Parts: sequence; C-alpha cells; structure tokens
Amino acid sequence: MDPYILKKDFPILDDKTLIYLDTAASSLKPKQVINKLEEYYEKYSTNVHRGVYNLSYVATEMYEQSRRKACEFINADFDEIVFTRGASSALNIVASSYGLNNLTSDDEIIVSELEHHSQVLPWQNVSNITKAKLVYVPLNKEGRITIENFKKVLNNKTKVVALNYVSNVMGYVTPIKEIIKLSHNVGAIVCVDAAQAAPHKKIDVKDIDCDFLAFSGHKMLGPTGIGVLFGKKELLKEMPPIEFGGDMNDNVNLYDATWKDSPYKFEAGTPPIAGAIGLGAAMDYINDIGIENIAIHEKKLKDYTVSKLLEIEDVVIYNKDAETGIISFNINSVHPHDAVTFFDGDNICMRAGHHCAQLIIKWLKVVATLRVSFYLYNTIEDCDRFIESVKNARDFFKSAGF
Amino acid sequence: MDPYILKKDFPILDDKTLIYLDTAASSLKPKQVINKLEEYYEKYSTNVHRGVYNLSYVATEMYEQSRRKACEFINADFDEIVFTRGASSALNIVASSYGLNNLTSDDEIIVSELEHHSQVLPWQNVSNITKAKLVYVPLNKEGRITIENFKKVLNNKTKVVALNYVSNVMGYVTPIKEIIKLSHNVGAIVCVDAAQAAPHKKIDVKDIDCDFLAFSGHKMLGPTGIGVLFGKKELLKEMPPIEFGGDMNDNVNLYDATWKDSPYKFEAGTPPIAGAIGLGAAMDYINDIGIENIAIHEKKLKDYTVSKLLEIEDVVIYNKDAETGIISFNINSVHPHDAVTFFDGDNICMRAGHHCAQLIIKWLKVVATLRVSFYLYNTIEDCDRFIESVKNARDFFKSAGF
Amino acid sequence: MNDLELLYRQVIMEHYKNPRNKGLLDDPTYKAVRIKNPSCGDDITVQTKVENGVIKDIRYDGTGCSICCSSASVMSETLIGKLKEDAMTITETYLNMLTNKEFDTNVDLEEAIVYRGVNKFPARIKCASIAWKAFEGTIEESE
Amino acid sequence: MNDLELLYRQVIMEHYKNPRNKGLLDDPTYKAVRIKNPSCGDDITVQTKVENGVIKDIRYDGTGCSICCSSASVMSETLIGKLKEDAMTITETYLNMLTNKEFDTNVDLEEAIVYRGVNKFPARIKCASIAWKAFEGTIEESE
Ligand SMILES: Cc1ncc(COP(=O)(O)O)c(C=O)c1O
Ligand SMILES: Cc1ncc(COP(=O)(O)O)c(C=O)c1O
Repeated sequence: MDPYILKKDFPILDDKTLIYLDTAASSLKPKQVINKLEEYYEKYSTNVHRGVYNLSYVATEMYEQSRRKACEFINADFDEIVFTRGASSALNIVASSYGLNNLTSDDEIIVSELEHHSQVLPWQNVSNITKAKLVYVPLNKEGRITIENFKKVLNNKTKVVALNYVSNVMGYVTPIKEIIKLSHNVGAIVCVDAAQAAPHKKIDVKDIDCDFLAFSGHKMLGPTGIGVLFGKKELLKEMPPIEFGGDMNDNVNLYDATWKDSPYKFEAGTPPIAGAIGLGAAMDYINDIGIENIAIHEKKLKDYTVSKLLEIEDVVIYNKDAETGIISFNINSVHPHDAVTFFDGDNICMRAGHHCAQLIIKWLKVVATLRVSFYLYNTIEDCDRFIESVKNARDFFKSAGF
Repeated sequence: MDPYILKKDFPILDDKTLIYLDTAASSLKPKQVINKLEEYYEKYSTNVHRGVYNLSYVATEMYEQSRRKACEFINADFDEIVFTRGASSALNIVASSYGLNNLTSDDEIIVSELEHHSQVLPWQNVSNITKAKLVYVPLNKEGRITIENFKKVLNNKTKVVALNYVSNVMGYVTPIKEIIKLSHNVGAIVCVDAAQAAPHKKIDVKDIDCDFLAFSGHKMLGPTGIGVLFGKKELLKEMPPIEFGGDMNDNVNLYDATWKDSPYKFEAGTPPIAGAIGLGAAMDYINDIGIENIAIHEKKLKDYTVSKLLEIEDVVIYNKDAETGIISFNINSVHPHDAVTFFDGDNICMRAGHHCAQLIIKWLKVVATLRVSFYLYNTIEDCDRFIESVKNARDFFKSAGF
Repeated sequence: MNDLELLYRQVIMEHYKNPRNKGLLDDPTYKAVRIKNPSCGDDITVQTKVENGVIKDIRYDGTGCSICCSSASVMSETLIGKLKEDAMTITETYLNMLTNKEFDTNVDLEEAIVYRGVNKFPARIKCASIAWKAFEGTIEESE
Repeated sequence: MNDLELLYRQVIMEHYKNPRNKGLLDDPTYKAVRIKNPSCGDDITVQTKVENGVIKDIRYDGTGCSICCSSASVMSETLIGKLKEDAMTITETYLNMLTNKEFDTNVDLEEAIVYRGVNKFPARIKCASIAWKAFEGTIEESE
C-alpha cells in the first residue's frame, strides 16, 4: 500500500499542510465512502424492509449487503450482526440485555482499568443493579492485561469478561483469544470491545470464539452514527430486546407482542440506513488495501516516531512498546492542553485529555496525556513534521517559563 | 412556495417519471442537506467535544449549532434537546428512563390504537415490568382520538399519557394541547410522538406544554440515523441515563461515576455527528419555505386527490377527512401488495402494509392498507398521474379476475 | 403481454381464487414450518407428510397477496406425490429461477413455471418464495 | 510576537506559576460555584464573599491548563475590592472580548486584557472563560 496515493482519496487532505493524527478518535473519510452516502441520498433514499416498491427494495438490498460485508469482515454469520448507533450502543446492548438478565449477586464481572468508558460504565451499571461483583484485572507495570494477571481474577464465579481488544490510550493488543478460552473453561462469556481493533487488525470471531464484539464505523473510514454488534446466535436468540417499536416486532396486540428474530429484534425503528451502506463502502476500501498492510504501515510509523521522540529531552512516552499505531505521551511540566494548541498552530490534529478512559489516566498518575494515532493516510513526512513540532513546542514552552 | 422549483433541489427527482408518495415512511433529501453532509465529511470530519484543536472545535460548533436550530424549530431550550438515533430511540428513552423509574402497579398509562409501534411497544414493556395498567383511549368511529373519549380514560391514576401528534396511517391531528392540559390537571406527564408532525406542522413545545416530544430527521428532509428527544429540563434532570460510556460521564472511578448534565447525559459515545449537522440543514430548508406553507400545500393535494378517488368505484378511503397529507385506502378485493406492484410499474412509490401500526389496521378490520403521503415536492400533476394509475390498476386487477 | 400481465397470469389467479390443499391438519405425522415476510406481512405455514421417501401430502394456510397465496397452492399441487429428492430438486430449480440465477431447464417445474415473470419484480420475489422455502424447511426438519 | 507568544504572555505565565488567592475556605459567608470544561477536563471552583455591595474576597481552586488556571488567578486579583456592579461589568466585557463580540473599550480590564489573544484560538476560549463564568455564578447565587 502506498499512503501517498491513498492520501488523494481523502478530500480533507487536499489541505496539504494538514497532519491528522487523531484517527483513534475518528478517522478521516475517503471519497469512496462519501460518494456512497451521496448515492443513497440521491438515488434511492427510501426506507428499508417496508416498501414493496422497487426503490425501497434497492435500499433494503444495499442495507443488507452491508450486513453481509460486516459478516465477511469479521467472519460472522448473517443473523449475528446487529447494526447499532456505534460501539458504545453495541456494548450497552450486551450489558443491558445479556448482563441485566443473566447476572446475580453471586456472579463476577471482569473488566480492566484499560477500558474505554463505554466498556466499563455499562458493567458498573449492571453491577449496581444485579449486585454482581465488578473485578479489575491488575495491569502489569507497562499497563497491560496479561494472561498471568487475568488468571488471578478468573474463577468459577466469573460470568462475564468485558475487555478491549486494542486499548485506545496505550495501543496494546490484549491476548484476547487465550482469555476467551480460559473464560469459556469456567463458563463465562466474553464481550470484546473492538472499537480500536476493527480499523487496524484482522478480526475473526470464529477463530477467537468471542461471544460478543463491538465496533464503530466512524473510526474505520465509515460514517458517524453506525456501529456493529456481533453476538453469537444462541446468545442473541435468548436475549430480550432493549428498544421497542418500528420494525423489530412480529405480531402486535393490545397488551402483548412478539419479536422478529435476530438481528432485527435489536433494530427498532428506522435504522441508520445511509450509515450502514457507507460502512459497507468503508469495509470494501479497507479490504482492497488489505488490513494487514495497514497494520504494518501504522506500526512502522509508530516505531519510527517513538524512536525519534525518545531522543527529545522532556518527552515522556507511556506506551513505547505498543503493537499498534498509538503513542501516548507528555512534555514534562507542560499541560497537554497547552501543548496541543501549539501543535494545532502547526496544523497537526491530535488529542489531549483522558480519551474517555479516565481509569488508565489515573493509573498512569497523570492529569491527561497527549495522543497520536496513525492510519493508512499518514506518511513518514507526517511523522517528521510532528517530531519537529514536538521539539519546537518543548522549546517554546520552556522559554515561556513552563 | 412553488413545488415545481423545489423539485429541482431533489437529485432523485431528476428522474422526471418518478412520483414519490411515501414521505411518511421517509422523505427525499434536497441537495442542501446532502451537501451539508459532504461538507462535514470533506472539511472537518473529526469527533466532537473531545479535541481541543481547531477542526474538532469547528465540528463541535456545527453539531451544537444544530441543537440550537432544533431548539428554535420547536421552541425549546438548549439543554432540553437530546440527539438520538431516531424517533423510536427517543420514545424508548422516555419509557425506559422515565417510565421504568416512576411507575408502579397503582398507575395507569394511556395510549391509543392509533399509535405507531414505537409509541405503544415501549409502554407495553413498561406496563409488563412495573405492572402499571395500559389503557387505550377508545377511538371514535372515524378512528380519531377525541377529547370526549380521552376524558373517559383519564383519571387520578393516570401517570403517563403517550400519544401521537399526527397519525402515520390516518393523518389525523390529535387535539394534543387540550389533552396535555387535562393530563396535567390530574398530575400526569405527556409524551408526544411527533414523528409525523415535525415535518408538516409548526410545533411549539412551550405552547402545548408537553413534557416529552420525539421526532426523526429522515422524515423531514434530513439524514437517516438522527432524531430528537425534547424533554422538560426538570424531568431530564431527574432521569437516569439509559446508555453509559463515551462522553456522557463526568468523573469515573473504579466502582462509581457521575454524569454530565442534560442533554449530554443521554448522548453516550460518539453521536451521529453528520446526521445532526444534516438535520440542521434540513430545518433551515423547511424554515426558508415556511412550514405552514408546506402544510397548506399538502392539504390541498390531499383534498384534491381524495375528491378524485371518491369518484372511482371499488376504492375505499379510510381517512377522507384527515387534516394532513396522508391518504389510507384500498381497492376492493385487491390485496394492497398486489396493487402496489402495479403503481410501482408506473414509477409511483407508495406504501402497502401495516405501516408499523398494526393496532389501527386491526381496528380498521383490514389486512393492510395502501398509503399515499404528500410533501413539498409533490405537485397536482403527481396527483393526476396517481389517480390515473389507480383507475388503471382497478381495471387491470378486475380484468385479471380479482 | 406486458410484465405485469405475465406476472398475474390466468393460472396464478386460478389458484388464488380456488386454492388447493389449503387448511392445516392436526396430525403429528406432518412436519410444519411457518415463514413470514416481515416487509409486507405475508405469513404462510406449510405442513408436509413424507412416507417411504415420497411426499404423501402437503397442506398450508396463511395470509398474503395473490402471488404468495397462489404460489403455496401451486407448490402443493406440484410436489405432492413426488419422490422427496425430486421435490427438493424442483424447489431448488424454482427458487433459482425466481432469483435470476442459473437453473436447470431440464427440470420440469410444471405449473410453477408461470412464476418465471416474478424475476422482473424483485420486490415480489419473496412473496413467491416463502411457501416453497417453508416446504424446504419441513423436509429439513424431518431429516 | 506571533499569536502563540501573544497567548502565553509573561503575565499569564507569572500567574500560572504563582497563583494568587488559590485554595478554598470552609466559610459559609462565601458563595461557591464549580464549572468544568467537559472537552478537556478543566475543573474550577470559585468562592466569592460580597459585603455591602463590594467584592470582599474571591478564592478558587481546581485543575486545568495554564490558560485556565492563570485566568482564575487574574480574575481574583482584578475583581477583589470592586463594587459588585463594576465587577460584573468587567466580567461581561472580558467575556465579550474573548468571544470576539463587540466590547466596551472604556471598561478597564486591567491585567485581564492580556487574554485578548485567546480569541485567535477558539478551542481555548472556554479555558479562559470558566473561572469568570464561575464568578458570575457566585454573584447570581447570592442574589
Ligand atoms: C476502545 C474504545 N471503545 C469504545 C469506543 C466508543 O466508540 P463510539 O464513541 O464510536 O461509540 C471508543 C471510541 O472512542 C474506543 O476507543
Ligand atoms: C408516527 C410515527 N412514530 C414513530 C415513528 C418511528 O420513527 P423512526 O422509524 O424514524 O424511529 C414513525 C415512523 O415510521 C412514525 O410514523
């Protein structure tokens, strides 16, 4: 893959001075995805599943074709893919439908301080309501979830394991396949937050054998407002819907109703049709490049940048050995929000804050971090300009008296 | 307003033979809205509320500006507008957060057989769980909710009234302001399903004094995957969030967390950013024309069409006196799905089915209806071609032996 | 004949108005499968009785448009008395024909051939399929 | 001086490193208001004591970037000792200046004028506002 050629697909990068290093928050969009959205709105912008006229049939076909693409993308079956508003919504469905209906005060839920709020807060809620105990995997000194530490908290009471596949702050890859195997041995189900994995890493739900898995479109070249929940058929089948109405029901009587089968049971109301269709186009784009190639490219950029940052005095890196394209760091005694304004002045977009993951920020004992995240449209020149900017920022703030 | 000029704004209507009469399911989109989506994806496709760099600031401003537009559109205050995935999601928040937490087996919930599934099923669920009694307003012989009948079911036990503002099958306007006043007199709150009202009718939440109100973007020229929940400040303030994670929290600890204030408390995760921004553009478009002008235009087309349909033998109209642009009808002894294929052959898009409102279909004692719904891009010529097509359909099916 | 006339051919109308084998039996030797078409409310239940590898009987009931109801009637008439394998081959061929896939023209679809016209109306393919798919389901159940 | 240097002027740094009036008091005669900036985690609490229409004292505490913390210190120094009405006028003028609105240049903002440069950095306007908004809040509370 050639990032110099790929860059041309991203209209926002027509601004040649722009260096976008905030993909972990949301990725840029290629024209192939934008055009697909336009196609829906300009050619067949009708509702799905409802009309028996041709345009509506076309919209329905396109919508369901995206579901098939999502199936292939993570090796799932058709009725295992629920379209949601995003990863957060997807994880909430698991907690509210599976969690609230299957856990009791005898049970334990394993999470970690490395989780995004969307994977920890839904389970806090389940724990509050069901009195199931919330248990944290101790992180190793690098801040990783290790098998060794996971074994310390896994036991026969564990009913749910809710962990990330790739951390959005540390960029570490969780040894999820082995964790799933161990969890199944004690009869626990595993819900995987793949929001940072899906854009960057080949996922095979059959191979890792996860029970649930969630990700978002907007972080992988797709539109906002669309996400995917994978759930094993047998599990989805037994789970009650969380939202009611629209298209998710079968027969409706005055005082009772029956539901459609999965996935429709979980898709109440008019779905994000354009979003789903756009996500299909995003998956096509990624498949054309090959997700493994993307991963290699990101890792290369990240390793290069880390090696250069390490040479700069006053820079602290929190995750230098991460396997993916994320770097969390700070400049000594400069508040990250001050630093990020400097980078913004150089037209470099990057995050400063707690990245919706306050627990790991607290674990790191910092107020916030700067975060850089690479994707397929970044180049070595982007890294060089960023590194130069870090040096200048450091000099500027030091001379200003920080 | 001149529908012949407006038509030109809708790229899908470049196909001059297309007659779109299914707006009640989903409206077509003008280029102004499509362009706005493109603008977001091509110029500042970043996440909101999170970045402190300029592009993200722009995205956040645009997103929040849409919220202000929604405020003006229905005369609400800023913190009373929650962006949701759609009307269905919005109504579910009310039922799950307000309903499940405030009702008991001593209470009653008033709904009607004229409701869309998205307004009746969430309250069936609340009734199942809380044992609050679900009570149906008897419809008058036209199929309307009348004040007289409403008074028969309203009493001191009524805690929630959940009704539509405009019916998606019958097109009737509910006397909602008076219903709200009566309901407040007995201490009940009122949740209004305005999915079919917002695109066609000036809404003033302060004037009607509703407690909650919901509508969808895609039915009013906006994108799919975006909707609005209005809730009175004091109510939203006391309500627990339904989804957890992402951006809705304040401080997060290992075993507890606090929430942001409304509306953010109800917007977990990355919101449908492009959808919200597109909805803002849709509201601008409607405001430019003037929603009252749209209503007059639709009513004119509907009255004209009804008068012509009434002259055709074998046509049964179920709602001839509706105040809005919706006609529900059938051709005697022709199944609506057969009929709709005929219309499709004439490139006329319309709905056949139960319109996600099985209760009113059962009330009408039919298997399904045909439905025509008009909007600003329809013209008298559309009506004439439709009427011609009805005649031909009738002749065709009769000669085929129906 | 235009496409629409082709779709609503005499034979379809005939079966729509005079359905054969309609009405379910309360007999445990039949396998039953119900299929609905969520997009339009068609709802068909098919019962099949297989004996010694032969389709002894097919019954069905339900509601739907003319395409849906008539195709259930035609399906029952076409398949009753056939060897199970032959019935399955006919069903597969029929479904391929509907969806514009390649299909073996040597297989005799008998009256069911009149549904050929449905492939011009993609939104109606499901209507013409569900009775046959339900039949397939009953055979799979019995295996 | 470029925009960034303008933003991080000497006086801002001085207040950032040597904050005045920092630390809250446990005294019920003070009105307190806390404001957070959800987008970046700035979190400031301001306490104000008003006596006979005069701002007798302002205290604050919290965390945040240099713009946020220093502006709280500058705000306290600028407003302590002013008549309540004058303090409110200064606050309003300051906030208008930040957001590029028209503002009365006759109002003496004293040291707070150095935050003029913030309007070049829209993403940071909130940082420079929240201490002042919290002050406004304490006055509204006391009314
Ligand atoms: C690891 C992780 N999980 C979950 C989410 C939530 O995704 P969304 O905001 O799209 O719902 C994110 C995105 O911020 C994330 O990085
Ligand atoms: C009256 C009414 N309420 C609610 C809805 C649900 O809206 P959505 O499908 O956009 O969630 C609809 C749309 O079909 C409707 O017509």
